[in-house]
Amino acid sequence: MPASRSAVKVLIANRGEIALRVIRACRELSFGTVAVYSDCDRSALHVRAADEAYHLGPSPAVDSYLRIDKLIEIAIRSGATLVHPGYGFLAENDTFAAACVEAGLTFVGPDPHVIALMGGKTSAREVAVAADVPIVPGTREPFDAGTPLAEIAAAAAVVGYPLLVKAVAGGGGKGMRAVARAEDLADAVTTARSEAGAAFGDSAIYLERRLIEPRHIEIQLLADRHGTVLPFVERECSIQRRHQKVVEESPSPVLAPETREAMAAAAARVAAQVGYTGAGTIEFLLDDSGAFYFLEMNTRLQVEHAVTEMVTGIDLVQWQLRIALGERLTVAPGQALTPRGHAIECRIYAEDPDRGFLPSPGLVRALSVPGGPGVRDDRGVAACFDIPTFYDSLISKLIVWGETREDAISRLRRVLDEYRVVGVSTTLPFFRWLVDQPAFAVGRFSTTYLDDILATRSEPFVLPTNDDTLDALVATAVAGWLRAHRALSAGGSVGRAWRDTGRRESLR
Amino acid sequence: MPASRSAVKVLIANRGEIALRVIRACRELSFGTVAVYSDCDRSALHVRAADEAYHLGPSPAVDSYLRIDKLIEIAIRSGATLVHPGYGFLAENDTFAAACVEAGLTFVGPDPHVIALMGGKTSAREVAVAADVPIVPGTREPFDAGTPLAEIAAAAAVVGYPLLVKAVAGGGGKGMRAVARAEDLADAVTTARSEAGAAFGDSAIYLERRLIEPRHIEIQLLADRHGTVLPFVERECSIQRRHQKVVEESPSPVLAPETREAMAAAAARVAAQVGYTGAGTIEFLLDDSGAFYFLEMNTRLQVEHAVTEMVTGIDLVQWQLRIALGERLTVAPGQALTPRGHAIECRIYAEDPDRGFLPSPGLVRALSVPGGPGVRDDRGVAACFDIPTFYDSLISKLIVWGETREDAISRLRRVLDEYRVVGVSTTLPFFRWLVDQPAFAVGRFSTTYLDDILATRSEPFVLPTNDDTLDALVATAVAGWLRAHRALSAGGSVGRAWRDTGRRESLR
Amino acid sequence: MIFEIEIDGTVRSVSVQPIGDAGAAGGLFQIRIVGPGVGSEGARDPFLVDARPTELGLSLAYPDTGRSVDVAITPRPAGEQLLQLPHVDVRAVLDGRRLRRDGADGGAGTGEQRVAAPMPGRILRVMVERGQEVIARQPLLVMEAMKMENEIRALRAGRVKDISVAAGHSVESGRLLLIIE
Amino acid sequence: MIFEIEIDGTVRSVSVQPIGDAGAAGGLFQIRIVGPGVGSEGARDPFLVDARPTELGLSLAYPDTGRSVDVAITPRPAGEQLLQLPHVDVRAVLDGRRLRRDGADGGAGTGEQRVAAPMPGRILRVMVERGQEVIARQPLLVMEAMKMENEIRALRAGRVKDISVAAGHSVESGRLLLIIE
Repeated sequence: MPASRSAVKVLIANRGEIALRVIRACRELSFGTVAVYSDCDRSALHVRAADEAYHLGPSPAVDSYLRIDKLIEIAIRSGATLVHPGYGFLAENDTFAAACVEAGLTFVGPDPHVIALMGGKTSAREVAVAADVPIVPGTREPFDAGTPLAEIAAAAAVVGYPLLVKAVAGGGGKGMRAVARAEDLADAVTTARSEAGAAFGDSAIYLERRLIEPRHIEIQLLADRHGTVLPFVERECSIQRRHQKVVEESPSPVLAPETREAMAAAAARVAAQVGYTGAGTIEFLLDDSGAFYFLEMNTRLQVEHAVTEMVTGIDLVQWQLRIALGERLTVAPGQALTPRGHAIECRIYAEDPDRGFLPSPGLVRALSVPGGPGVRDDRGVAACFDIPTFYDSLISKLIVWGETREDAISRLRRVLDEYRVVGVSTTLPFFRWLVDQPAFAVGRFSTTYLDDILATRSEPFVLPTNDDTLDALVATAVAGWLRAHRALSAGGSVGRAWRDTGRRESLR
Repeated sequence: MPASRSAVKVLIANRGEIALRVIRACRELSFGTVAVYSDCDRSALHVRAADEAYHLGPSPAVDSYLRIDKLIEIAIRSGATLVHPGYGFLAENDTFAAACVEAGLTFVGPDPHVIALMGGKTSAREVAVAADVPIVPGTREPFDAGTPLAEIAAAAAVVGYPLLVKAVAGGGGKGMRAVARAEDLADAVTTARSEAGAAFGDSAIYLERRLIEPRHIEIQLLADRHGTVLPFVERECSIQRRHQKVVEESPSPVLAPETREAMAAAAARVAAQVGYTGAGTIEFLLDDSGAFYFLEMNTRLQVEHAVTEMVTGIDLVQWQLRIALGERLTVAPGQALTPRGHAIECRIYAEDPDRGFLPSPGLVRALSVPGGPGVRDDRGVAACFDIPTFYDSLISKLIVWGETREDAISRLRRVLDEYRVVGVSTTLPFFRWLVDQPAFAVGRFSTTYLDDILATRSEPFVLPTNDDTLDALVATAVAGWLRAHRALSAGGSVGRAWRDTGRRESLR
Repeated sequence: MIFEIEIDGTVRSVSVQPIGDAGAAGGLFQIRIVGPGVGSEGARDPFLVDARPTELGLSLAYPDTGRSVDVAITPRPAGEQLLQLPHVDVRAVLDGRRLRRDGADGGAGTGEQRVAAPMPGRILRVMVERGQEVIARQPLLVMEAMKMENEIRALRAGRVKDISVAAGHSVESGRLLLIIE
Repeated sequence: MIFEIEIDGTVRSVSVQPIGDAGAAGGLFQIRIVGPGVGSEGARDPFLVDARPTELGLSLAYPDTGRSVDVAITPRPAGEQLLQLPHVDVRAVLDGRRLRRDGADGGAGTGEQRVAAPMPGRILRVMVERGQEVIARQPLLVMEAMKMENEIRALRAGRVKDISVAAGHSVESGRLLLIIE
């Protein structure tokens, strides 16, 4: 451990659970922590947990978490020397990384030019090809906003249908459209361009062959500034809704050991090719023949990094920080590649799964978090916090560990029932349904599994039993009686309404 | 997995965190769960978490959790087929185990005669000798209540001073007294007899040589009904206050690999000697020469079992239940004996460490539980629960895991600061002090370490910094202002007082 | 006290009678349910429940069957209650006030559905026309909010009576979007 | 508003002035402390704090220094406040009411200590005599409660003025045990 550690101070340019995750890693390394917040996040958990906290601006992200100038100013003012971008917001913005470097700060991530190179979907594909890693067939050059449709259509015919229209600057499913037939191409191009333009300020797109029922499998890696690249056991992220990961696990329930080795080696080649440093992830698609294709690289920490931590015991965020400080990776390659047991993560959002996963932000009146063996709760929300409407509505990443995948699923079933987020609809009922699906139990699913089900499904994910209905009737009636007798009118979950009303009103 | 699992229903004859721990294991095995409760435990977490809950009787343990007749009656009435005793209460009571068997129930633990044999301190020592395991020099036969002091004094002279007077039926430091000189023997015998008589209804005692600065090291084991005995990597439990374990960890920071192997083999021999089944623990004292001595056997699950689960990945409570159902142990011996990383447990009690660890039961107004990597929280208390004065005041077992002992301590420091139990004094400040002690950091401590420090210490364990005092002043003043402006008067932690008052009054 | 409680379109009348010293801290209550029979205890009339307030809502224990269940309760506007049970969320409406209500999602029972914006955002597409028949859960319009496209769906079958927004409109939370009769 | 606050025997006067729209939901306050100087912000007079209620108590952020701290607050009888900071528990007494108090532990400040039973239990041993001088933290008596022997200690030095229990007595919580002057 370098002697300088206690003098290190880290600005976390993010919010919510990931800001808290970074703060925790800093504390364990004895680093100081600086949080930032927008108007609506003043009493968010990450602000409360940090040593210092500074106001960034109004709630919309463009006025706060995306304000490079303010972030740099706060870093300098607070005496922070490292800047950790988390994921999302500016995490893959090379301008931000460059601004940090220019201001004399250490950006916790790869060099700005590497972010730019791997962030461009087409340039990243070129890197993969150069590193001798197979890519999904598609167009090499991006089509900018002015490219006529006819040119795109001609290229589409070469790539072949079904295909995907993808934004060069895209991510998380935004600016991506599937096209089954040539006649649907024009619409998809228009929508993808407009989404990408609105979300990323860049409406350039490209085309890619759509594989049939592929699995999304990705390789986490760490690379230090001394040439060591360390690939990890894979994560399986095929359970997706509209290209957004919903459940992630490690290891994959299907990957053959030799495929794991080949994939890890391919990921390491891509990272070495560009002189990558820090934590990053290479995403692959695996087809039913066992062949895999480079999809893209995420030049940052992933939401789902915790499943890798659970099966390897390696703290990825601590290593991000240590690598940024110039330390050498000392992890044995075998430890990173050999999973111990099985970990599964569920992303619990404030969304109502029975209304098409409609966001349901609002006040979390109380929280009951699962405990006991084999459970990790990375939440960004505390009781009495009003989940803002300005950002994604992630409440918690719930991660379970079991000796086997079957054990992990049994445990997941248990902890999903223990978890209670009072006052808002969450995706918990959806996960309670998912863990009982035979396809999930045996691990037989592809990236289209969930969307296929959701397209035809109309009943609620979990139906109340007769006993549930009775309990609901009894609880409603007794609560009504107690309220009439003032018992619940100040405290517990029932009585906070008037205070919350007052609170919201005064925030307007 | 036997097909019959979903028909299994388990009565948990205990309360608090250990009842919840067993409920969690049952849920993961798809077993039904039956909780029991005394008057003051009606809204305790274990009651709320179980499928079924039955009232036992008034709050004093003799009227509730020690009522064998009521427990058997409830087990039969509810259709439970297994009875799990947890730890404490009736967990090592062979009469209870026998009553279960007689009622056609499966007691989750060893056979009644094994409980009796290993529960008697002197008979247990005889078993150890027969199994060729060294014991601490001491008297072989118990002295019952009527034995004249002179006879005991004569035996004491043979054993040699310093020595310990120990209750045959004792445990957890109760009925145990250290004697440095012959002239103090009479007092110690009187106190030990009276404590043991009051606590266990049996005032028989024996004498044992007191080792100088020994370490308390113990071996967990599992034994199935088919002859397999599986010893685990050791637990180090030398941090004790008045013979009560306060911190436990695995592995020990000092044990040589060959000592571990010899100790594990010795533990397995003791278990095999008596046809032991289920989970049990052999406690040893390790002297400074590396020699170890059999101390006693606990024929039940230990409080500190979780540290073993954290470093081996093996779920001990699930195995207890599976063994009780006749399943065969399928764990590889290497997995049980090879720790992965390091785990440390702190027992967080509602006690004020700055007032001689005086119990401070009362209403827990709010709870903030640590999250993130490498932390397990086994708590038995929820917000708004009034910690009863009738039982021990354990709030939570906080367990951390790290790749190394040093990592685990860094993490422990982080999570101790995250943990907040609002409204009652807890032992958290004591642990915050302990993790910064050089002796703890290097693992140089014996069973007398803590008592030696506490004997001379008079200042508080953690002193507020100037910033802490400022924060306390500001918070008090602003809270006063907000209360005057009614903002905090209904919700959060400040405003619940009147409701709680109402609640307590109506419970009287 | 007697409450009219609607769950999933079915209205039952539930009477609550305290037993002994039941009061502010909860206690034993006698329950009588009039309406379609339901649940393990529903067969008995009346039955007992031991109910205690917790940090989440209520802990219920039924002395006759031994069943124990932990219910989180959130009152919402117009008598709606969100009941979060260990495995499932249930919505109940207390004293039929939902029928008189004109905000939010329009309810799952009978009568007019007044579909309101669940959050602030922008209308991207309106997928139905005035006078059109819709089935339960049919997508009505797409809103962009919280950086995602969100489909607003019909809760019950009906006919679109009125549409008060068009694509491109920015709407506040609670703004009436359309009415289904 | 001005509050007299005692911490660890030192009384300071703290004035709280809301700034702008600070109110029920907290906000910005101007703080002025009269008394022995303390803390990073204490050097400034006055200084600002942004304080917001949370589920535990208050989140404080000082705009001048950037410091952020999360404080849990529990009011106890007679103006005592238990403040639980991330690393340490602090006891404060609001508006000097501790001096008038006659229950529990007698306070850490000055004046008479009225030592009361912290929980129901049985007195095992009384280790001091009337008239005896005691030092801070000296054991006074031993109580058996919650299945453990518990030492009751003096909070401050003083002289034992009166002892109202003897070994073998069973006492209720709050029962006066002895007085130290």
